Amino acid sequence: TPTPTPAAPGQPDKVAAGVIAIVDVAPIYLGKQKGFFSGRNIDLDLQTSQGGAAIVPGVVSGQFQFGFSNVTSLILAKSRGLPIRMVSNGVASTGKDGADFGGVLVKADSPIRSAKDLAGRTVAVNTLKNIGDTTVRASVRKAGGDPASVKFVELAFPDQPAALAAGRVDAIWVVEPFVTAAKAQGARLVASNYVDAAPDLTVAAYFTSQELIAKNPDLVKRFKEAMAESLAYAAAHPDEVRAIIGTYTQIAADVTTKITLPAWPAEINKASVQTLTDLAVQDKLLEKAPALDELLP
Amino acid sequence: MKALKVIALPAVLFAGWWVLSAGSKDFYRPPLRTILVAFADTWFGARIADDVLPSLARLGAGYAVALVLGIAAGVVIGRHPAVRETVEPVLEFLRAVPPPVLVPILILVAGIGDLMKVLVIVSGCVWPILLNTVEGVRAVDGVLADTCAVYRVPPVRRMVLRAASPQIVTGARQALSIGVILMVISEMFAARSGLGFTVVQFQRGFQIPEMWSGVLLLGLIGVALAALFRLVERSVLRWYHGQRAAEKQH
Amino acid sequence: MRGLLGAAGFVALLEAAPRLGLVPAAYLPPASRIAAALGEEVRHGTFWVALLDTLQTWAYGLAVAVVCGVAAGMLIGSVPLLRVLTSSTVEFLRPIPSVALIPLAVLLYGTGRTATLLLVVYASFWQVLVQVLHGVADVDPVARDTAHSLRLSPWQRLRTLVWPTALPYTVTGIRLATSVALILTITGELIIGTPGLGKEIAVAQSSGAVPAMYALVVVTGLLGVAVNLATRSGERRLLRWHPSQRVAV
Amino acid sequence: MLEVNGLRKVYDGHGRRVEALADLTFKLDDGEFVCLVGPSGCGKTTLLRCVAGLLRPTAGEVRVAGRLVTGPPDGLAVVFQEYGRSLFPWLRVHENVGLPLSGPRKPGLGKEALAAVGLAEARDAYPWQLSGGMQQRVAIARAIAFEPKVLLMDEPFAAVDAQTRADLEDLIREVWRRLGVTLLFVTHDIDEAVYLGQRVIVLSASPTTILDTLDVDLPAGRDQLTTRAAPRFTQLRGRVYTHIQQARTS
Amino acid sequence: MLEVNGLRKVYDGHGRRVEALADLTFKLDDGEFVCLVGPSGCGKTTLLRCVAGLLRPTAGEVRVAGRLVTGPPDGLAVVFQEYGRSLFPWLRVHENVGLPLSGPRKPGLGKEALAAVGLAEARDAYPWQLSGGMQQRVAIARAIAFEPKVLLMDEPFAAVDAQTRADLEDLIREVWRRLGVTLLFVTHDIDEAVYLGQRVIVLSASPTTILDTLDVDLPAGRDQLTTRAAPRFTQLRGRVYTHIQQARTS
Ligand SMILES: Nc1ncnc2c1ncn2[C@@H]1O[C@H](COP(=O)(O)OP(=O)(O)OP(=O)(O)O)[C@@H](O)[C@H]1O
Ligand SMILES: Nc1ncnc2c1ncn2[C@@H]1O[C@H](COP(=O)(O)OP(=O)(O)OP(=O)(O)O)[C@@H](O)[C@H]1O
Ligand SMILES: [Mg+2]
Ligand SMILES: [Mg+2]
Repeated sequence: TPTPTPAAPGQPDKVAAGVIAIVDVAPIYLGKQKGFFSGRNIDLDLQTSQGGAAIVPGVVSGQFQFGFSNVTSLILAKSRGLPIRMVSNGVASTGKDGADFGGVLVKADSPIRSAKDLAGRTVAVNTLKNIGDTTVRASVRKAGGDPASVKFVELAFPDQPAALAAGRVDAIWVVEPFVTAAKAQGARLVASNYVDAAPDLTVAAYFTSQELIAKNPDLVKRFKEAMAESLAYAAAHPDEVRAIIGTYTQIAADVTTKITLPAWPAEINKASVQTLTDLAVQDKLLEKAPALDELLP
Repeated sequence: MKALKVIALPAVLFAGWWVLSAGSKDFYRPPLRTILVAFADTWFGARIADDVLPSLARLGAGYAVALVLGIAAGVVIGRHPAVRETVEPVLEFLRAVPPPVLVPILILVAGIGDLMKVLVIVSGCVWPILLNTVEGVRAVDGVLADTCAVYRVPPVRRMVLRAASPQIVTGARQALSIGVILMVISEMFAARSGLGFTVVQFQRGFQIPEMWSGVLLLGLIGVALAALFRLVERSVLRWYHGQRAAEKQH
Repeated sequence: MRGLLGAAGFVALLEAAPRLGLVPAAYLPPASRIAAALGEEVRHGTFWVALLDTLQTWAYGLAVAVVCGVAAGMLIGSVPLLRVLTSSTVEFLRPIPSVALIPLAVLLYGTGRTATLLLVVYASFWQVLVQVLHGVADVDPVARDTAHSLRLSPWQRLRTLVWPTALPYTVTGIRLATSVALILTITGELIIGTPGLGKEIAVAQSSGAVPAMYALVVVTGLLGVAVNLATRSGERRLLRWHPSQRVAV
Repeated sequence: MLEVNGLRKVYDGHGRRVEALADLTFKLDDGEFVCLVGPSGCGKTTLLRCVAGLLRPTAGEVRVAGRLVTGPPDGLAVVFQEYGRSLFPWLRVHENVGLPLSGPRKPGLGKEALAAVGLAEARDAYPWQLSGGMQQRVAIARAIAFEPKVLLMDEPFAAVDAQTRADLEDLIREVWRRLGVTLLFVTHDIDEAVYLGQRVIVLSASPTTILDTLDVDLPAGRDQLTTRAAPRFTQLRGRVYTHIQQARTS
Repeated sequence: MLEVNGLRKVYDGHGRRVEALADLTFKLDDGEFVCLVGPSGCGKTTLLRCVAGLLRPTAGEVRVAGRLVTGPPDGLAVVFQEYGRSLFPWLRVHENVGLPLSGPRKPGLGKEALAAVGLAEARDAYPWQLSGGMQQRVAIARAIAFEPKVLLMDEPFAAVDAQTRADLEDLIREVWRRLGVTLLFVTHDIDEAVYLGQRVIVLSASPTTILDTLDVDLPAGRDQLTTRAAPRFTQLRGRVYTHIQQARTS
């Protein structure tokens, strides 16, 4: 296939991708290390930042060619008319209740026994009106509780175990490595919200701008293939994943061996994206669902 | 005439913004028109009572505490070189710590409620007041200090505070806008409502015109607070402006 | 000397509070553990690279803010008409938080140094400007009349009268801007992901590496202390004549 | 050289209205030396500030060398009554004196002037390291070094001892004759006024008018001993004294 | 009442070392009125500041009412040479005068003192709205209203006209006799020193010692006309004059 802006021979495409320095993006680091990108003539530069505030405008303005973001954020962005599109799966739930990479935890002596008991309680999530609160509500709903009565408060993941221990909140929703950290402090898991929301939920995805898709479809295609290979490799080699996490995060070695790794299927679970969209509409994050076929790859 | 001059530049800037942004298709830089529409939709309603007023109340509380703390500590530090030498490194250390990393510690100590947010505001507002008070106190005229000593006039209450007041006012004015900024920052943590929270929420939810309307509101609040401040300043520094103006009657 | 005493007291407090259980040691480790983590950090090259990055961003940002702030302050402060014209605009722009400008900064400059610089300059410029404006207004009326009657040129007046009067205010403004610039450098790195200590803090934070995170925070604090030492000695030389420096012996 | 026509100045502000100058008209010829006496608070400083273009009159006008005064005229120097505050505390003594000077003669002029007022050794001190009288002499040295065409002096010898005062009086007369300066000299000392000037203007108490103008017909070559002992001197000072008495009772 | 023993003061700093006072020893009895004269810059103000406990001597000691002076002693008032800077610019005239007062007599004392210096009408003005001489009189009024046991005055009449000066001289003598104040009075006017004091101390040029102490054996009841005309007065002032001449040449 002809590319509008072909790379000069021996001169790979310089590609910048905005990611967050967390467990979820291990495959792309691994893929880069394994040469899955350079083999496709992509010179990948991974730039970490704290979240969507920097990554999304970065991708829209062309500073990044690709970005990593959770699905709900992408749905929100799309519904507001941002010219973006998913290109590859990012990370997915393990689908195993009680053994997922994220979950809702309470103090050991808490009267809360199940998601149903969260009704009327305060739960900390890392960002309000996003994937955390919608999926936790889904857990409550599924357990037969009143999802509307859960009070959410915004607290960064790293601060949540401390807040739980001090009794500032009744429950916390965290992902690894904080699930392991909180458990080490004696916290107890009461719900696996990603599992409750949808089977094999796709949590996050890699995305790009529509402009790049139009201008350089070949690059997008190569990136997609490299990602697929990376995801598959990561899924098959958990030990290498645990090793590479230590290179771009500061998670202690003894913690990396203990954490529950997420699932990295090659394909986006379209049904689960639909579910997240429905949840977002139901919880009034947006008035009208965006056309998903414009968002999905 | 003066009022005209005061609004002249903002008017020009707004007009320029309006014209230049009119046809904008840029997602992050919408036309001013869109922003103003969003402004009306967003802020004329329940949000004022739910988000704006509680934020302003926290700002007021934090600012007041910072004022009292900054002036009190500033007078002590400014008057006693020994105290200054002792505490200065620690203060400079704390001053350089960014609020986003300070917040987790504050949460440990003060929880996640209003108290924490007020403390965040205090932690930022106090520095310009403190530094300016210290310097103002150190610069007090020697003859005035001697006069107080001789006539047994309580120096702090009757002299130091007044003599340093031009500089203290400078610090208080700096602190005012820093307070607004920290009001926003404090609501980025452990928040459920508030003006800053809403603005950040809009940003995360990609409601960009709404976000800009929030920024606009923050600016307007800044202007309103500055006007209020000037009223207070005018009475506190009556003598100072009088002295400086009286002899400038060209 | 006394400063060391104060610092020692502060360290002792940081050591004792977690050990006595006043704060949970897991989330605010005692000073000794932070020190150990710092010892670990400084052995890695990445730390020094990050430190250098931070120092550069900070120095650039501060330099631009100070130069622009002083120049604009002197100009606006000396021309009453300009002062009236700009007053409301300044008050409008000042309280706009840099965090709200992050998307704009990234949009314009990506996640490189320039984006963070924009935030740094924006935040610290006002600190200098406001101090200089108040300093310029503090000129003694008799001294001003003297300068007038001696028919000093506007430039001479600025240099020999307005500037020295505003200098104590300006120095305070620079001290304020110094820490604000550092804070915004770190915050920018933290949120945008510009290379530097702030980015390392963010990584440590999201990895749950609490002692390492505080070790990096301590480094930023120490930067603040170091800069203050520098400004203080500069001030002693610049403000030799000022009442605060006249020790009658 | 210097014309004052129907000058009137009313201060009004901060709850106080004072008619400092009611209506003053007088003239100084080129190179004339006129002394101004009048009760405390009658408006001498106000008059000088109007002449120097530092204060806008309420009515009337001042002309220097034919030109209407709206700002400080060229070649006019002032020695302020508040000598202490008219020196720049951040400049050393010789820098204060050299401030208005330029050109190759600058160092020489400054040095000479300082030596003339007896402060050669203090050139490197800061003003606030000097005694009151020394500060006042620095201000005088600065005015002399400037080599003005018109010199206004507001009680320039108030802070120096009798002997220094006598020396400075002679210095000023010497400078006046050498440079042909037009000199308006405010003093409280009637003897000094008569000894120094070619004419003495006596002002009334506030609201101020001119009570009397007195030609001092003493010989041009004056010296402290013989001039002050001359019968005509005693006569003249008696006349000024009587007028001032009237000024106070009227 | 007031003892000065072997007082020595050396200023050293900012590249300038001045031995202001070499070695001074003298004594004032309770209720005595002593005038101090000496050339400009000889250390009169320095001496007064040491006596008032505002400046630490390099050597020697000062005792007031038998007590070693380390800080400003009780019941001691000072009229500073820098009168302008010793007034609080944020207080109105009557507030400045009333500042050190307390108790039920406060308003009465302040009012009387202001009337005595001829400033009854200016009570509501700010100091910077007054002329130099008026400011100086406010400072005098404040000292008088304080009813001190020991009063130190540093050229307190330097900024007022001859007639006002005469009135104030008589006022001070009247206050001195009425209250039995111990008075140390610095002046440049030799006539004034002889007219006012019971004793005149003549200081040498820097490094300063006492050149002469002169008993003024004029009758206690003095008035401007007869006293100044008395032959003994002329004799005394002649003697002081000669001494000062010596002081300058030595
Ligand atoms: N800045 C001012 N604001 C208001 N009133 C003033 C101001 N300056 C002077 N006055 C008033 O104007 C009158 C004249 O003051 P001015 O200083 O000219 O007197 P003067 O003749 O110089 O007195 P002196 O001999 O005491 O210095 C006084 O009543 C004074 O209170
Ligand atoms: N703060 C100071 N720092 C350094 N030197 C000083 C200081 N104050 C006074 N001096 C020096 O001490 C000497 C005596 O000064 P002082 O003010 O006591 O003189 P004075 O007798 O009051 O003179 P005058 O009659 O002119 O007021 C002078 O040489 C002066 O330069
Ligand atoms: Mg005057
Ligand atoms: Mg003196």
